[in-house]
Amino acid sequence: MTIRLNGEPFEIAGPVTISALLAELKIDSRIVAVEHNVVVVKRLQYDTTMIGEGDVIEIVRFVGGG
Amino acid sequence: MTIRLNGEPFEIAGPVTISALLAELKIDSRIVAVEHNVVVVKRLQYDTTMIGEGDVIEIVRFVGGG
Amino acid sequence: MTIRLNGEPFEIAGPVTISALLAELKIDSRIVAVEHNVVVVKRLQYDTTMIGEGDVIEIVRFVGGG
Amino acid sequence: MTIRLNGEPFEIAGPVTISALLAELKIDSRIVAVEHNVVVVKRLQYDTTMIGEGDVIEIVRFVGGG
Amino acid sequence: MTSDPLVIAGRAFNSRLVVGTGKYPSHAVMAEAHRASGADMVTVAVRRVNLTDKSKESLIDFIDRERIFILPNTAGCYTAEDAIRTARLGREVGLSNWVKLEVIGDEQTLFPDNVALLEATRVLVSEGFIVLPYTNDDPVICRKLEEAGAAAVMPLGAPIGSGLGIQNPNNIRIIKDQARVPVIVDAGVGTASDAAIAMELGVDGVLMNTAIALAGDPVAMARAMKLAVEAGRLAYRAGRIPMRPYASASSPLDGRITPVAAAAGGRSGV
Amino acid sequence: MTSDPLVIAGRAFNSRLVVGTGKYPSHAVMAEAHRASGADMVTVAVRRVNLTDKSKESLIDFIDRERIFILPNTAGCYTAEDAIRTARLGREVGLSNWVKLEVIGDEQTLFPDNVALLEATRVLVSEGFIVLPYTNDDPVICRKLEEAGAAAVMPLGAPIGSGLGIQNPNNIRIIKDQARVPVIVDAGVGTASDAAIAMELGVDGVLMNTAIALAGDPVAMARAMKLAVEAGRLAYRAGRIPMRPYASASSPLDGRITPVAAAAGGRSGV
Amino acid sequence: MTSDPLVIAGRAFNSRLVVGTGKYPSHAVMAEAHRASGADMVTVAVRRVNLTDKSKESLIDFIDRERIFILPNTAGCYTAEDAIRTARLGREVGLSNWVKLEVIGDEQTLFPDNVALLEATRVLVSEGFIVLPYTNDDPVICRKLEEAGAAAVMPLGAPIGSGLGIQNPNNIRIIKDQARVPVIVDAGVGTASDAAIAMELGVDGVLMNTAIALAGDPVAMARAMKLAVEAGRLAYRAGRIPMRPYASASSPLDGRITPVAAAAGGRSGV
Amino acid sequence: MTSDPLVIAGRAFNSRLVVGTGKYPSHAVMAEAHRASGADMVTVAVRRVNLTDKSKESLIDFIDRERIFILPNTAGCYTAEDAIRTARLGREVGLSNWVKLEVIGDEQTLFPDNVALLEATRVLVSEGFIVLPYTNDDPVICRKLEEAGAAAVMPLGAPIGSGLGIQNPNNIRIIKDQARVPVIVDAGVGTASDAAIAMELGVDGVLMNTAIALAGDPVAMARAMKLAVEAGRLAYRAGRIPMRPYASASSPLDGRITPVAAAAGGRSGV
Repeated sequence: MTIRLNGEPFEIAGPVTISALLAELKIDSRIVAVEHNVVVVKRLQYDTTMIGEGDVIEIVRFVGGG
Repeated sequence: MTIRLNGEPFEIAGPVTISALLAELKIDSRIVAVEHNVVVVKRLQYDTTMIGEGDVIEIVRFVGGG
Repeated sequence: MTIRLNGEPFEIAGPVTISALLAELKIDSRIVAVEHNVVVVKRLQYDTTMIGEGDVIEIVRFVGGG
Repeated sequence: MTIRLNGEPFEIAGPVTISALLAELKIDSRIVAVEHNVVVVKRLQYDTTMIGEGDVIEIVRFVGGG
Repeated sequence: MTSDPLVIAGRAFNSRLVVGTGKYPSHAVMAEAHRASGADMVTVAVRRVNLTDKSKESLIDFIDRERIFILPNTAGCYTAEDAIRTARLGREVGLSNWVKLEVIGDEQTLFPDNVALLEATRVLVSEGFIVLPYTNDDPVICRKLEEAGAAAVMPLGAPIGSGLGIQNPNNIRIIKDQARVPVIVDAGVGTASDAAIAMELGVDGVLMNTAIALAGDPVAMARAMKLAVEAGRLAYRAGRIPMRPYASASSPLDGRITPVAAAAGGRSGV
Repeated sequence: MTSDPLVIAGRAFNSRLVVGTGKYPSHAVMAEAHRASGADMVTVAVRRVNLTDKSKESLIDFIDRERIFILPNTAGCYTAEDAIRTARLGREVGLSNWVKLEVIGDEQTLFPDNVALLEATRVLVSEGFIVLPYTNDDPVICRKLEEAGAAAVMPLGAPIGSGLGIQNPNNIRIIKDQARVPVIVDAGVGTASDAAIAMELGVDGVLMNTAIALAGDPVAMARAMKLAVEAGRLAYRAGRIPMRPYASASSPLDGRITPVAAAAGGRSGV
Repeated sequence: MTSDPLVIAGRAFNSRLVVGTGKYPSHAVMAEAHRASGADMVTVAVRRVNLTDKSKESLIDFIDRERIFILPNTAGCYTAEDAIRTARLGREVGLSNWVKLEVIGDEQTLFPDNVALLEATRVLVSEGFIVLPYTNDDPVICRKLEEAGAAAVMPLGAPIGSGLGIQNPNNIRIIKDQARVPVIVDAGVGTASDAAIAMELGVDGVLMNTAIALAGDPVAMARAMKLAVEAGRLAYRAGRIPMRPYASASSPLDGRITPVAAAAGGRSGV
Repeated sequence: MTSDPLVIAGRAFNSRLVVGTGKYPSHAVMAEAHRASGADMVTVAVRRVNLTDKSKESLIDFIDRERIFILPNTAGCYTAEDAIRTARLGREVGLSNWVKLEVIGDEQTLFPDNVALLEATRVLVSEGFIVLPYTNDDPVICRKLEEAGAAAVMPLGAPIGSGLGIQNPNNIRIIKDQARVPVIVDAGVGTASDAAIAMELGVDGVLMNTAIALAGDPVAMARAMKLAVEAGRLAYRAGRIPMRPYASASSPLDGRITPVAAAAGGRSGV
């Protein structure tokens, strides 16, 4: 299926959980946060939150800022 | 009857029109404006606007300001 | 003879008066001043002040300044 | 005899040396300097410098300043 | 009419100086100061008729209405609603739909409540008012006011009556750079040079009351302000010289007489 | 003649603005700028006649000598002796015994050599000159120059041609407080407000060249400076309002309409 | 812990200097600058993970989390909604409910949109966030933010990264006088004296990024800022001397030796 | 010894802050303030012994001579001759040939008489003194003093005890640019930021008395001045960021989350 990941189209066999997506992307979940369709997802819900066709996902981290 | 005129209680035989009130007060209507219960009254309506018991009237003019 | 005129060597048949020098140079004496060996010369003395070999002459006028 | 000491007339049996004057005044010579008739006196010369009638003596020390 | 008028909402004013009518020693002095200032727009406040003493001479009689346009203000209002009511009353008195809109947010500074000011601007614009809002030197709120339909924006230079002069010239310049409506510095001017500085920033006009009304000689200060506003405007248009930390000679370096030290024989004239 | 003339050595000038004659785009522009400035005294430099090209039009022909008094300077002199020689030459050219005395002590800043300046002032005063020395903003040297017979003292506001404006207003004010001869701020002005600020300090006049001559539009800037000097002078004499950190209302607090929040029934007009 | 900590929302910080993590030459230099600054709170931004290059070293590894509290910001957000979303994401990353709230209203100045900022503050406070809003130097909006539940107010001294220093000290002082929550000057500092000036106005802290990160030597400047903030704080608490236009001698007038002019016989020692 | 000492006439000082010994509430407070200031050079005045009351405790007993170098001044002298006499007396008391040379030219401002100062400098240098002259912010007189053999030049920032801060930073910077001996700003500092500003101009040190001695808490202010001088020095050496009128973002523009307005479906998280 196709989702929108960090502003870009992204192909992934799905539906999948957020945990699975992070694993697929090899991202350490402890240093990021995830937004699913404009709603922040608590870490505890990564295993249970299903991502479906056309969903909008943002994965963010801390970077240098002022 | 008693109305509230410029913030003070005011006794007048009424009901009366705004024109009558201004006449009673000897105020030249051309240099003032009148508010009746928090609504400004157009000059043309002075003769037809009735003031009743407990109404709130403000009569204002221009003074020095910055 | 050779004199020093406005900082440059200058050849002139001499000795001559300041008046003669100004005439030779076609300079209107009314808009300039003359210094002869570091001493200012009054206009009245132009006819009587003789310039000799090696003398130092400065001829100045007004220019734009602040 | 009378001398002028720090701006005031001062009576002392004299002539005397600067050392004697300081002793008379009970002043610790190590923390002051002495001027004799507008000339500073080196410490080594305190024993040999004679003060005479009408001489002008200044005795100074360090005080708070900026 | 001057060749460089101040144009607001299609109306042209000869003078870029707008003055007030408050705090003068007398109405007569005010009238003379108005003449000296050259202003053709003055602000007035809207207040209750004094019912116990109506004998008091009327301010209006001392304003040359032939020459001077009257701009009612909403001074003293602390809510959008009261400012709107006051603006409507002012329109009825003056029969003009212009208003200097003030919604005060703080008694000590008399700084505006920009949230309420924006709301009041929207309402009054929708009712056909020509709104000139008094605000602070914030480019963002000035743009919002412009988008809300303000006919001009009037950022403050310093607190009303403080006489501190333009506290943040950089912000005023930025506001002018961004604005598509006239920018009038309102409040804070203390003396003539303050008015010149404001105009040199490129703004379209200056509004003041206390600096003139409470000056030792209000009439002389009014004339000083007239000249200062014109001077600042002219200087802005003329284009000033750049600043440099060191000097640049005004008189030519060439053609100086030979210094004595170097002069032949070094003869001295001293 | 104005009711508030600048009087130096018994001679009265209508304008408190003194301008230069250097660095203009052309003699014609200079003449127009002089008219716009209203100045009735201008400075000139003394330089060698160009022997190779005497065709060059004469500066003097572009100065309205009917109206304008010519003040020769000693710009470019680095010793008392050369300044004295130049002053004497200037007197012979101009047939006037006035001189703007400059003895420069540093090429980068063109700041005065006050020791040599003092010496030159004494000599020239003894020769009957009316000496107007250009100095820095030092009250002590200004007093020494006054005691040496200077007809006025001319402290700088900032380096010549720098356009930085009055760098040390406190010193300029102190100089004016102490002086018994006219004080003219000479050099440093960059734009109109600088001239107004100088005059608001109480000084008697301002002298400038670069700020006008090198402005984008010298004629417009000349007029701006005329107005700014008049504005600053008027404001100084009128007496400005005091500065305060907080606000002071311009419109009366009494007589405001009852706020809606408090109004009977709280009916809303919005 | 210092005897004079900065306390926000019940949390005490040793340092009144808050620094950023952006624009440093390298993470290593940043870490060293953080040490030199003495800061125990630093700001970070929230941005997308780079999916194409995840090799990039992590910022967090270069922040001493033992000693330093991390304050996520909402930089780059132009609406209340995006700022709220970014704050929520930052909370998930950092597992802290503090946020430096920015809602930008203009790209050129990066000045805040105070209307949206107020809205976002209300929402985030209701969600249990400790909100530190970046705003401008407007006492009225600062009070509204405080009333909306902000844990501190952070007025700007000048545009972010401008290095202009405190443009309106009077407003900053007024904001501090009125506030019942800590006041932190955020943005505008260019060099050490700017930080000292801010603290001398009485504010509780200073937040900066560019002045350190882009200095020629960020580590040295970080230490300079640490000292300047401490100096300004100490000076504010110590109580400065009043300003006076004239001098006041530091050395006693009494006890000076008799001047030679007056000395008996006037014998000279020179 | 610090890696960045202040070196005058071959002698190295750890601190770039020089403080005075006058006007303190007590000798004990002075001693504590000296410690807090970190200064290793202090100025003292030379005055007559009190013959009627010799009991008075001695200033010297409260100066840590192990750590602190004593610099006698010639404060209060109005002629070269009296300054020279006082310098010679100071040398005999202190057995050091250093002197802070003051020749005052005006009682109100305590500004120097630079003509007499130059003369006194020449005489004392010829007698082997290390002369540190107090002068005004005039690059020309500073160069003359340097040429006369001064070991450092000490221009004033503002009148002694005025607390006005550096009145003419441009002149101070120029003096430093031109000097080949150390430049110490002497007098005028009012609070910590003034000292930082002076050091940021690049000068080698700052000398002050009143700002510390008459502060509400002299010891706290002494420490503030120590930190401010270090901060200003570090900032000067680190290299500050340039000033710009507009903003420059501290957080990256890339990688921001998609704004809701643009987000797919525009679902709202608010």
